Amino acid sequence: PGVAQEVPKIELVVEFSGGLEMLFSDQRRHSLSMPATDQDGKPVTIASLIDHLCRHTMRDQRTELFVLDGHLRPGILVLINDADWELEGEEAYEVQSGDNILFVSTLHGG
Amino acid sequence: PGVAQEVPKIELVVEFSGGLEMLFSDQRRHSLSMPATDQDGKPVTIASLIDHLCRHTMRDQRTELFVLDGHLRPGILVLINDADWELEGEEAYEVQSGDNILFVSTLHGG
Amino acid sequence: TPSWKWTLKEHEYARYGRQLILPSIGIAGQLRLKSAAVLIIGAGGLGCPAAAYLSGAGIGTLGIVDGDTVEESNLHRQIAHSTARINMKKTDSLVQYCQGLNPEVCYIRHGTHLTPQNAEDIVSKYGIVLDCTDNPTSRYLISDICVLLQKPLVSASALKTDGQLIVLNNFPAPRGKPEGGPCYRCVFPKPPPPDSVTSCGEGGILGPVVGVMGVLQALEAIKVIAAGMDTPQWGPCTPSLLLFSASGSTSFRSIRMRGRRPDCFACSASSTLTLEELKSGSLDYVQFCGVAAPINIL
Amino acid sequence: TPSWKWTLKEHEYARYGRQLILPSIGIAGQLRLKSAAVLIIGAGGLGCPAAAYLSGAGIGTLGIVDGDTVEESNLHRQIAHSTARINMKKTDSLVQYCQGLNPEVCYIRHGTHLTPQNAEDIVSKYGIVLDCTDNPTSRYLISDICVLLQKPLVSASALKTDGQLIVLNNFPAPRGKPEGGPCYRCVFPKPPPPDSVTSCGEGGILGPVVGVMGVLQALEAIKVIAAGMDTPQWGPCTPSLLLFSASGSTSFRSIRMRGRRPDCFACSASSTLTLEELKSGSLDYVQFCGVAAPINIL
Ligand SMILES: [Zn+2]
Ligand SMILES: [Zn+2]
Repeated sequence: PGVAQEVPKIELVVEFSGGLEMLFSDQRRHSLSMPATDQDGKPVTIASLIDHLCRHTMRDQRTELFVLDGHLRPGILVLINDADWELEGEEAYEVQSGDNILFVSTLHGG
Repeated sequence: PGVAQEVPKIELVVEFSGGLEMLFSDQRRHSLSMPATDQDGKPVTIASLIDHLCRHTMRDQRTELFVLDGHLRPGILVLINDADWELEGEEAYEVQSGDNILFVSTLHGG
Repeated sequence: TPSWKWTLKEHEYARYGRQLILPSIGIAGQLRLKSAAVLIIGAGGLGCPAAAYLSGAGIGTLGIVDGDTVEESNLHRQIAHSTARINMKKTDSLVQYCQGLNPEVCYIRHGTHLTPQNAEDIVSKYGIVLDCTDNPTSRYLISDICVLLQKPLVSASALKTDGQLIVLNNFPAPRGKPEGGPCYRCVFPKPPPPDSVTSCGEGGILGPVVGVMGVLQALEAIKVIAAGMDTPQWGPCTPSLLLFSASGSTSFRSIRMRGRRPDCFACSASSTLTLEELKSGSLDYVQFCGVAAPINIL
Repeated sequence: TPSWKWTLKEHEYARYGRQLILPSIGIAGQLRLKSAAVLIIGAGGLGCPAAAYLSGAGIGTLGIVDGDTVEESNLHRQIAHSTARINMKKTDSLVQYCQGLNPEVCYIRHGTHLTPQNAEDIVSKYGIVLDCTDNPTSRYLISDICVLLQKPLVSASALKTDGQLIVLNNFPAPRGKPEGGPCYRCVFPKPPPPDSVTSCGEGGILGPVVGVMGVLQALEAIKVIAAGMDTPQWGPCTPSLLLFSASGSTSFRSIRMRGRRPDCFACSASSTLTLEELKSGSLDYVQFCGVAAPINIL
């Protein structure tokens, strides 16, 4: 085997709540280590993180409960270090090592 | 005037709850900058922080509601970065810059 | 204005004494509670505890909207109803309970579901609204009417072991003013696909989970009212979303939220939403949300 | 054991269906709730909502301890009582409310304050205890009897706009075993000086603040029971203290707490505390805490 190329990694905590944890092995908190850049050499954004989660972390076939038409499905909030992602640049936000990314599905019960 | 000696400082957040805030200008959260060492050149501990708070931060005369016989009065919990101080060495814990120190008085109402 | 209107009666000092002495309430706060009119939409798992604590606190007028009747499966969490009142209208049952707790409050029963047609008539009589309903269709309708009528909205929801709470349209500046608080559509511009709602809706609910959220709704309403919705100081509040989870160790988390969305369908300067359009039924909330009926599982 | 004892009746599926379908409850959890006996000490601001949600959830036996009668000043926060029941014993009033909500539960009234003399008789009949009292004297007595009888203890308190919650003696390993959860004395070895208690006790209380804490007590009790206090898996839990504040923006905070104190007066291996000593009155809780009477302001 050849010498494995050292790909810099970032460490993240990704959390799911409001029912989304069902799609991810019923586990609310995932500690993730992933390449710091995507296949095109660009820094990881929320968009590419979502893609990574669908490919590598989701254990459920019902991806449409998480992603629709290439974007996060309506009714899911993304919270970056306890702030609404709208305050941080949404899908284009470049994920930093140590970030806490929380995906919350809205609840409607009462 | 002579050249002031540079004393290294540490930055802390000190919080009060459960009624203790009454003794500290009714303010729950205090951002504090204090010398990193006490008059004997020793690093600041919780014990010397308590002393500092009595001297410099408390606005109320009733110090006995905070300190009794040279120690924190019974019925007050000290929480260092969201953990009971008993897990950290109690009064001897050496305060680090960036620490969050929370003093909570127990409540008895119901 | 005769001055007696602005003092408390002797028995009110007895009844409200323990909250009156709080600096955050005081006589001024109690008088504000007494002159406030609060609307609770939904007399279920959220509405029962919310109504109980608002009634206890001495709100002047408490309106309750619900078209349903009490069922046995409600009683594990809808703690203001009772076994003897199964099949009674929920509004009647909840008012009967509240009347017993505090007869000083004026209670108004709206024994119907909120609709685009009746929303203006009902909501316009009140100063602040609690969304205690259980389906996305109602949540968009309630948010829209609160934007149009400029009412702050305390919105909560719960499912399984999770809960969420946010105070919307706080404060309720005219549309297009960025200093006003976000509305439900600012936070959730598009409704979730019906499949995702249904699959969650079948999940059940733990009584004290929805109970905690309902009590917190009463708390937020009391805080907004007692601080003075009638005062010039009432102004921009940093919106935050409270997340609650009772799975594993019980935990709460507060999230900083965005302000108003500059292109919001309801509350932006470019919004074309009007009371007439809403009433005419041309906004089909049911179709918009893709849910034909309220998710009555809760 | 006849097998019918271990299944639910048809109407129980109707009444508890919404919580039964939660994976954390299920049939097994519901049967555990049904066979559980829970003691609520104090029928006030904490005890009322705690009793409501435990009753709703279908606890088998619910005991309530209180020696007081309902007063008008209670009603802003003690939401299970009512204006018509002013001057009635609080235990009678609270059981009347709970009976209306869920007649399936067996209610036991202990219309007296807990004392060193009656503590063993009362507490020994139950599997888990909720401390819903309002003074330090009771808190030490309740903790001691729970250590001696090996009962987990859900303890909460509230004052003004603050609340605190901790599950103690969870799980209740024999004394001296470090894997058992801490008791109240592990956390607070010495009582606060009476002056500090009194000056806080005059502070008043906001209804939904104590309400939230009471509902959370019911939640923690349900979680402990449904997970199986009868199973061999029941074991060490990381103790944590929940702090709640409604002043400024509403916030919750969870604090990691210490385990058992190796020199604890009550729960350590070196403890000399016995049931006989407690009952004999040689431990003067009132004098120990320096408070002559319960702080009845709450
Ligand atoms: Zn909006
Ligand atoms: Zn102990």
